Amino acid sequence: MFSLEKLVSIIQAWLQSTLRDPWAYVVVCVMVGVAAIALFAILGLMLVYMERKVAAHMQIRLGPNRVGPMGLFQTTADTLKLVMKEGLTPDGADKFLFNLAPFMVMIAAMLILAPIAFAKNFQIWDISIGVLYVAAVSSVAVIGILMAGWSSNNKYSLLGAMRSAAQIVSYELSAGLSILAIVILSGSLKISDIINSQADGWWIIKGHIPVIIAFIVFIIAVTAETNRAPFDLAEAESELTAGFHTEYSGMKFALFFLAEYINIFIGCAIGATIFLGGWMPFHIGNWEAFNHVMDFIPSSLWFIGKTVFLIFLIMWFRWTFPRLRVDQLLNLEWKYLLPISMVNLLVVTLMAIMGWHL
Amino acid sequence: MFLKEYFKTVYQTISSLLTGMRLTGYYFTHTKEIITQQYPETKPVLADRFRGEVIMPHNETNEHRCTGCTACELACPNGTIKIVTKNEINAEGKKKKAIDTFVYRLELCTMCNLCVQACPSDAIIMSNAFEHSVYDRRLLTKVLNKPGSKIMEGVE
Amino acid sequence: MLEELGTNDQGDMIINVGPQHPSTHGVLHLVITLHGETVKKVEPHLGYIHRSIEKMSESLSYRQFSYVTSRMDYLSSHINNHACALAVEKGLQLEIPGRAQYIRVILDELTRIASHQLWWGALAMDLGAFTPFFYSFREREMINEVMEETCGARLTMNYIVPGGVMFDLHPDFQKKVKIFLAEFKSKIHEYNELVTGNIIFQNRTKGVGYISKENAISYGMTGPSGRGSGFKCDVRKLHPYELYDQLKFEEITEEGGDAFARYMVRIREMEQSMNIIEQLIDNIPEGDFQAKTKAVLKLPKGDFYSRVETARGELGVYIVSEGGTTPYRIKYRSPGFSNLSALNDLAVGGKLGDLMATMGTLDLVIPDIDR
Amino acid sequence: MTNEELKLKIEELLPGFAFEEGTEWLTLNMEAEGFKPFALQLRNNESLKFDYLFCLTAVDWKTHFSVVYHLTSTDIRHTLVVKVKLDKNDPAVETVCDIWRTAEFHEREAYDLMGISFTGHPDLRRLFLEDDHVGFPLRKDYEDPINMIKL
Repeated sequence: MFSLEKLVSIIQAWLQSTLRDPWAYVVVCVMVGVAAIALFAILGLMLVYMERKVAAHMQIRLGPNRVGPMGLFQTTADTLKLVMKEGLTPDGADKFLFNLAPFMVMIAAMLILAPIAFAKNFQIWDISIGVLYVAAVSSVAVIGILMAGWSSNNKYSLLGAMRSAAQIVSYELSAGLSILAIVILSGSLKISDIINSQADGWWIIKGHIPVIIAFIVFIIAVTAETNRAPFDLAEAESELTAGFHTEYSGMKFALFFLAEYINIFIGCAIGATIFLGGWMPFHIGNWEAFNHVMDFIPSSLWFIGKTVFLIFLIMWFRWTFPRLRVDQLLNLEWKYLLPISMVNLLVVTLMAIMGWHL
Repeated sequence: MFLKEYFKTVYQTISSLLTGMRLTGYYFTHTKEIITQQYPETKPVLADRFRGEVIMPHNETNEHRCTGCTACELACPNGTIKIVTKNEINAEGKKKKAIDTFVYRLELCTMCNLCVQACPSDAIIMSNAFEHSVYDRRLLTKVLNKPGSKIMEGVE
Repeated sequence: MLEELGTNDQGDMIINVGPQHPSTHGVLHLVITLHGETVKKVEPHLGYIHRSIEKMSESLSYRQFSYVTSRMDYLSSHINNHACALAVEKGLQLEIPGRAQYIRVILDELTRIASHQLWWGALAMDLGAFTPFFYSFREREMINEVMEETCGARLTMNYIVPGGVMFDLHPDFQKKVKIFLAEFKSKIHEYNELVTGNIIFQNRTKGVGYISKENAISYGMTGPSGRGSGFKCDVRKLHPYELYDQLKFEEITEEGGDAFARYMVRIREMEQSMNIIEQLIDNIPEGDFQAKTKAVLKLPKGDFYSRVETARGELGVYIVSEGGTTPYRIKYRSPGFSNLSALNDLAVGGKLGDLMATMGTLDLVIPDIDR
Repeated sequence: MTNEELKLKIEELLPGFAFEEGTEWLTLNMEAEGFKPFALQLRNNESLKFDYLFCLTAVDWKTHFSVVYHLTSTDIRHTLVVKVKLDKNDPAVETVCDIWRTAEFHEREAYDLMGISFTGHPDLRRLFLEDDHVGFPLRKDYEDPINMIKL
């Protein structure tokens, strides 16, 4: 049966047999880099297409259906259009920061890719502090957004960037706390350990109500951190026209746009890994036959399926809810989500100590 | 008491959000509700009265009903219509006023139907055509009477 | 120097919202002073779509001038035409046939529903929810089709003319309107599920953009915006024209005075409009649809004022006649213009997001303000 | 209150005005002098209480200007039309925007298009046209050769 794990080991064995050791590593690094960038491009295109289709169907429309079969190449055509457009830099902008900002956002998004396990034993870097790394790097993106907003020399951009900073810094807390709940339960920060601890059932199932609460808080926080509606105050097109990327055009705008979708993917991938068992198939206690059937489905499909489900959930939010106001946004975090997740963390700790979670 | 209020708010919030999501979810899963019309492939069916542009119907023998009385020109609020008349000598040898050109400037027209209402001999009507876009605005200035056309017998 | 940087000496930001901005719904230009996110001052700059309709009308005959008013408040173009026709009929002392009166009132109310539907979608869009826009357009399309069939146009009708209406009703009219009523009644719960009941929407609108009844009267806020503050200003009740004195309907008022109250007034008004149409649709009398009028209309010397209730409030048409075939002076008292004048009072002290909710619930149509 | 009652009332309270005959609403003509105190009376008198100015129109009569105020009372439900006659060369009248706030915009509109100056208006600038525009378009003698309005 096909699996990414076998593919990796075949490539590795071939490389090690044909090249000497340092060169093999170099080739592996290059391959990983190319694969990551290719993944980004494809993910971006597919997610934009998916968003447009989901939005269209919720809005009783058809969505893109002219370019290619079922409009599949619509996003490719859009990208081509953006590439051909002129990249304008406004007069009075801080040119260096203005041009750097989209890459900052992009690089931050790329960095988080490292510890994500796409399939069984298919992971770029299984760092021992994986979850901590994710939490730390994901807040770097806000620097890019602040840069973009400030250097644009545009008041809408500045307002959008300030909103975004306040928002991401706040929601980082409850996202972190809800991840911490699982770290306590599984006893490890390492992504592979967290996944392996869910071999006998995903945390969302065996963690009872506290983990479900943590999951809900996490989804809300991820929606906020990725600047998605109903928390898209940084862009808020009816208030700030386009927020922090008002002045961007062409490929630089495309990078922001792409980074938004990559961030959604990464947020949802982390959510899927931590709460829904990552690539771990759906197992129920000691039903051997059932578990065996589930194992037959490739682990990469499990991971993709869970992630796409979470992405769909976030898209569903976006196309249903109105936007919050900026003070309500912060109220929600500091008055509701943070106290809830703190109390929840206490309960989870108690659960872990007493061993109730199995 | 405070806690009760707090949880009540949380419950109400979540339930109101789920109600909205149920509705959008319903439309997401029920694709038969989609109302998109694929425009150039399926043309919309317009009502008979839909006012798209002014036309002057001609019969098979290239005859129209316009006497050139300029009632429509006077009725038009925008100066859309310009009628140029000429004197024609009819079969009995009498001089008679007839139209030379009936100039209609679509780009000025607001489809208010006042000219059609004003016309005493029903020479002009509104047509259903709505695809008026052209690449050259000069094409929007039209002459409604066809070349070589005559006034219909018996129309005064 | 500070002006150039777009700030004032108190460190406030001065921002131009519009003339091209997603939530001004046209070319409204607001210069707002922001302290952080808090609005300190809103100053409208108008005139980007001023077409000088009043001056133009001075050179148009009494049959011609009303078509221009379709372009004022294009969402209630029917009612604008109606106001013009009423003013001219007042001058001519013309009795119009009963059938024409029924047709006019039914179409007025259909226009009101259509306008409120569009407003509902656009308001939700101002607040960041896109989907409601499409749902409201689905139902609005049915009204547009009815209009297209009977009036010959979808937006700028010019169907109501002095003396009656331009054509008779389309044979399918009653059937189509009944289908629409049934359909819309079965769909209106979606409006409440998706937006009215939504907690985010309620938080965004409750207590936002408050104006007291006294101020609303003083600012001349009419229509649903004024009635949201408890100002009983429905012209259909106070100065009934056509059939409105014979109809049973409720004048919707809310006491809240905030954006949510104005929202609720419009939502409930749609139901009242349906109620009015139901009372009329089966009883349209047979007969002429147009009174006999001369080819050239001449109003006697004097001034004539007609008031109607459009979807946005009270529209006044003031004709000063010198006895000729064209009006000497025409003044349109448009509802949007007076409603806009209160915007500064409504928005100050709120957040930037509140300004959008306030403007959305005032239901501003810019060509109506600029004329 | 009917027009007749209103007429008697006003004559009783504020005598010496010329009323127009045969109009839908009670109409009175007056000069610009003494308009402000009269307007204040209309607004504040307990038995008049005109609290809603629903229309403000400026008319160019070639020989003079007039400003027409349409007033109504939301309490007592009576309507009054006040026509104020202004000088041709220097059309000026006191502002009423402190009495009826809606007048602030309507007066700016009248100033912009008809050139009537409302003394005491807090912010009398052009509303629709640019600040450096010359002329007042709604006046009968206004001609703009570039943007022809007449057909």
